[in-house]
Amino acid sequence: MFDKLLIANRGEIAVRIIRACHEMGISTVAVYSEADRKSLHVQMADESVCIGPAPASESYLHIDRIIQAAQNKKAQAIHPGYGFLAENPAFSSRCEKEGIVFVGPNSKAMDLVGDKVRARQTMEKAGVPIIPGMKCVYKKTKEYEKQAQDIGYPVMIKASAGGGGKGMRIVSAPDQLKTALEAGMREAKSAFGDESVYLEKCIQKPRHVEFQILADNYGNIVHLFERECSIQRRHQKIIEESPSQALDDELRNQMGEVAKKVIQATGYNNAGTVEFLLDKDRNFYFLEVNARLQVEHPVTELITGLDIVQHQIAIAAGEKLNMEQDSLSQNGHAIECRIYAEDPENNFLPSSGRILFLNEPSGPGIRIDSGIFQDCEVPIYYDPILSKLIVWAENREMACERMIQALDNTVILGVKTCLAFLKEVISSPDFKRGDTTTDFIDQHFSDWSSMKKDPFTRELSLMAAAFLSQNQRYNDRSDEKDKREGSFSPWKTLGRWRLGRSG
Amino acid sequence: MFDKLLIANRGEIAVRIIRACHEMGISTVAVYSEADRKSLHVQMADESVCIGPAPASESYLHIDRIIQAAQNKKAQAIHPGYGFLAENPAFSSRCEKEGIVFVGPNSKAMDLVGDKVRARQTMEKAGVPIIPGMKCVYKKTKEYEKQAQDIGYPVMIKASAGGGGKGMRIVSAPDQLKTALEAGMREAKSAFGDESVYLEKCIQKPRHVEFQILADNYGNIVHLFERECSIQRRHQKIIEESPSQALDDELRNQMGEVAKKVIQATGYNNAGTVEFLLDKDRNFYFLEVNARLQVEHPVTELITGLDIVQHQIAIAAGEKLNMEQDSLSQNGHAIECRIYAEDPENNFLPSSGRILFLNEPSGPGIRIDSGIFQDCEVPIYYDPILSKLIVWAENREMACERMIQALDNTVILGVKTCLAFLKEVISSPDFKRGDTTTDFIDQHFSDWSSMKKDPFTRELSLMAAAFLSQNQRYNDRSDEKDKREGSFSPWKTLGRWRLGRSG
Amino acid sequence: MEYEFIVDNELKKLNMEQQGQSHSIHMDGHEYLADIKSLSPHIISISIKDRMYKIFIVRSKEGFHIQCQGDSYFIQESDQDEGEIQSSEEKSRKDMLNIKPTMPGKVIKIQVNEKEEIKVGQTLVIVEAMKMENEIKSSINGTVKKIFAAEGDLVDSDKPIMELEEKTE
Amino acid sequence: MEYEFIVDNELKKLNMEQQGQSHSIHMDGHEYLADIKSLSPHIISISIKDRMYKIFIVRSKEGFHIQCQGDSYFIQESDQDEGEIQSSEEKSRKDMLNIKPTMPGKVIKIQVNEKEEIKVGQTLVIVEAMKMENEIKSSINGTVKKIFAAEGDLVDSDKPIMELEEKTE
Repeated sequence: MFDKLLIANRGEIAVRIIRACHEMGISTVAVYSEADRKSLHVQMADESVCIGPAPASESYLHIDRIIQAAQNKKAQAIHPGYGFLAENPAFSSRCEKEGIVFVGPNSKAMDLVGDKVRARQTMEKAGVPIIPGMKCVYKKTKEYEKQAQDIGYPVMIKASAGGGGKGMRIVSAPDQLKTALEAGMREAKSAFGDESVYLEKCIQKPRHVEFQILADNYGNIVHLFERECSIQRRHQKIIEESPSQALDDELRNQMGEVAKKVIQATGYNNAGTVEFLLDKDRNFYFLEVNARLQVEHPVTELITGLDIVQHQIAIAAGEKLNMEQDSLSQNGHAIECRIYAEDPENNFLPSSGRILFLNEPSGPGIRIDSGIFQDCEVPIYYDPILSKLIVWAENREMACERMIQALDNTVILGVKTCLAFLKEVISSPDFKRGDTTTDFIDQHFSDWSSMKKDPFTRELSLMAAAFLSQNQRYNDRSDEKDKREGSFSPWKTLGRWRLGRSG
Repeated sequence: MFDKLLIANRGEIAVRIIRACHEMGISTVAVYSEADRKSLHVQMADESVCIGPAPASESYLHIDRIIQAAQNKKAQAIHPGYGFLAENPAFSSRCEKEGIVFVGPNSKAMDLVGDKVRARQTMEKAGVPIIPGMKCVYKKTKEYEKQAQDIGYPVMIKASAGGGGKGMRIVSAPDQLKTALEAGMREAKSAFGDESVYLEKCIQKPRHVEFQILADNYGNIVHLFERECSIQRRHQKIIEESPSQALDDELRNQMGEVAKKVIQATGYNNAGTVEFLLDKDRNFYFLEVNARLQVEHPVTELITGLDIVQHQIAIAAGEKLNMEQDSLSQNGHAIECRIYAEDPENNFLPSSGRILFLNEPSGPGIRIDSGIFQDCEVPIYYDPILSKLIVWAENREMACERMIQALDNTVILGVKTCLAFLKEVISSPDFKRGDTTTDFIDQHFSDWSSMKKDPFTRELSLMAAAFLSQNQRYNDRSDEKDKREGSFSPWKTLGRWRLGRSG
Repeated sequence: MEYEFIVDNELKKLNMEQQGQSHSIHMDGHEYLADIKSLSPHIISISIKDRMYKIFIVRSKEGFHIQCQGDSYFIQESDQDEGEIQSSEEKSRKDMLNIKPTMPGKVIKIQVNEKEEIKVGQTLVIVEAMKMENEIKSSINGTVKKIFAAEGDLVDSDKPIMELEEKTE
Repeated sequence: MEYEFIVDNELKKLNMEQQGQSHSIHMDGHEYLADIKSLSPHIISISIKDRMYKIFIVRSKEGFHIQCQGDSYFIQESDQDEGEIQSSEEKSRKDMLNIKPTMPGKVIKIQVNEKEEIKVGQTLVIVEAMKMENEIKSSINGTVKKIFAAEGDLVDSDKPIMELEEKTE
């Protein structure tokens, strides 16, 4: 096993990986940009190295500086998290060249699955069902226009190099194609450093169902069942769950076996996710392989009891998978809500600023993977995910109720968040019924506005504001200090007396 | 199912029960003493009723006032939590008389198992192995002296009416018996309102192994496997885990079946715990039935995936058990640490005061059942349990590592806690090896002192104090306000603009 | 005592008087008798008829940031920002002419020039923040009066990027 | 700048000087170059040679309450409590004669009377707090000089319940 590992990421996922390392007895090196000196991941790691200015291109995407930090600190391995360099084959092959273990797939497999277009070709050959669409990338708008015509509108623009909704656009008519292509390419460039995009047929009202995979370096592959991630806004998942309401054991086994075939056909190792679209007639299509740890991995951890990050590290260290497909089972139901700093009333535009007050829920079946703390700054430079709230319960109905309570007990003041929105989605009859397709938000919540707030909570808030105006004692620091001093201080009487002994 | 339930308790367990009710759609009524107006459970319940002054005898132990609160609020059921009136047959039979459902065993069974002496008689008849000792209660010290002589020193004094270490004393020689009896009787009186005590043979170096039971109102009984609770100080558990390192499947099944026999023999229903002492030769002795939800129930919840509180309420509402013994299994490993406001360097004397700063850990496999929040007061009147930290992991080794990390990330300033002590116990080679007997603390940690602190953390603390002395800006409220104002405020620009729409 | 607050663009008046241990509150024709306590610097507990409500609150110079039972509010004292109480229409009109980003970010592309004629729905500028692009479109027919930012500039959320002039027909 | 603190009954001297973005610290013959930042009013981050340490700290009138990597400290400024720096022996001597409860609680039983002779190990008083009884025993041979509390009284942790007088032989 490694002695020391560098985490080439920030935020909640860096914190998650550092926790796993500490539990495994592995020393951790965090890297950070100048905007992140005070961030949580920097504080939690054993060592932290500043790798450059705030813009990601000069820090978290800067391969040379990250490699250098690893070498200076003698880290034997690098975990890339998700986003940034996680699916960048240049980075993983650079690690290989420098003799640093990359916690993820080998660069050849990453290269293959990362090129969404080549991956589609490979899948077609292996007999895996794929969505009709382009099988190579072009340079000219004209060629895209012709392809779109052949595929038939509406078409989907997708970044060849990555996922996460970045660069993704639905185009329903020819006259929107050019602008959408340009925007998609710019976003792809900014997110992945590669502007290539391709077109696919738009499947109507699909569910997004994906299978988590673990594959060791010796050809052993297991799937850890599915996650359904149909609830998306701006083509980005916000709510994920397992099991999916759309799968029965037969379909689950069938898709799971196809997912393993995908991994085998691409020579993929370590943790990965095979994404499918499932249409209403239970046909499923290969979408892509996410060659990384995913944001929603905790959902699978809760229903299988496996620590995916620890298994990733063990696999990277050359250990064999210590489980068989038949020994794995899904227990209960898990749901994840991503808590973003964003404004659901304003098309989910990101928000930034200082967290003025934070309360995180706790109790049975509640897990928080958080990247924030009270008084921390949420910088404008990076993905606005603050934390993830994941609940587990015996069944889906109980999990929904638990999530609603947990969201109610999550308080974040100072930046806008999607908390109230998430609560309404989970509480909606359609969600509770399990009628979840990728157009769910557009269909049911396109006009959502928190202005439908309870008039009574507004009155209570006004009372609280009046009370605080009247009664400044808590805002007056000296008075607060007095209150504290008045209370009993255990240190005043530092243990001279012992119970039942001679004093 | 009930529409409304009253919780006759306070602190973390009241919070736990309120959460369960909210998830089940049941409205909650909290009761509180004048010392608890600002306590967490009062804030979380749908309604809260003040039932009297701070001393428990005038509030949480005051049957009339609690019954009246339930009647005024039209609560159909009362959950007593643990401690206070939880095992008071007068209370449960009063509930029965008033037509309020008591969430716990029927008063007849409670009466029987609550009288430790009669319970011992019943068990002996049913063929359940019991510890040699008194089979009835006496009035005079003389009679106890004679009994002690017959049993043979060392003997254990135990409260006839309750558990939790209250009233318990080990007496190793005749001349200590009288004082110990008096103290034990006073403590028993104060804790349970009944001063009766009895004597048992002291089993040397036993493990404390208990079985969680669920029994519905129709004679269906399952056990939810064991918890080992050998790590105790002052005869009170502080660390609990499941599975026990001392049990194999054969012994587990055997003890589980005996536990179910105990429940059957006493006509017990609802959730309960059958406690055993297990000696080093794998002999086990019935100790007592805890006729209530226990502090350590989360350990069992984590390894079985069952929500014991919700099942308690369902059983009380007349539902049938929806599980069979064969369908239950133990998954992974769970450990609980009780976080008390107490001073481990000073014989675990309770501490009280204001929580000046609080940080609770989070992340994979971590559960917090908490009764506190930052700036709350810990009153001197009640049991000093602040919260419970429970971890789950794939196996015991991983669970220990996770607990150590979680303890490190738990910060409580303002009252003394046993955090550092718990960490040293979990980290000790003996604990890791699973060599856990009820004399563990006395044997390995009787001289524990946190003065063995790392000199470097002391230097860091001094630097922080110097920095704060130098740099008062955070203590100067006006300056802090300035900082906040300087940051971007999302409310300044309350949504007029919408992305991709006409502004 | 009388209080005037602005919340959700509305002016709200409230009267609160200490009455023994409790507060008597009048607001919008409603009357409440409430027991109000600070649980901590940022948590206030309001008890009305045995029901307890927890209000999370932080006061900054701009106003009160509040969350109550999942609902978020931003409340300003009305005397603090007299000029702010303008009709919603007036405000929205001003916003239509002064193009600001909804959040701090970087100007990626300016799609128009000064003096250029523009139509409703035309994209004016693309701003990127947190890896997302946001197109700001015109909601009027008219001309671009003045552009204050250049491509590549970091812009703040409350400073206009450009000013428009409406065509009067 | 020079600082003097009392921690764990020891006097500690520390010199801290700003040096660019960092602080240079001398203490006990050790020298550190540290980057010190406030993460929040109660969290301080100290970075020394790429290692970051998080110190949780609350300042009250009595001193600093601190937790650092699981270790708890209470630190007092030495000038604040000049009288407090007395030798451990002297302090412990005073404590032996002034019987205080270790925590606030209720006096359950007073086992001695004023003027009564007492021996080492003899139980003087039983105090209950949080449902636990604590016997306070004498650590001297002598007499009870004065009793300040009665059975049933609520007593504070820093006020003596009784005063003893040592027998001088």
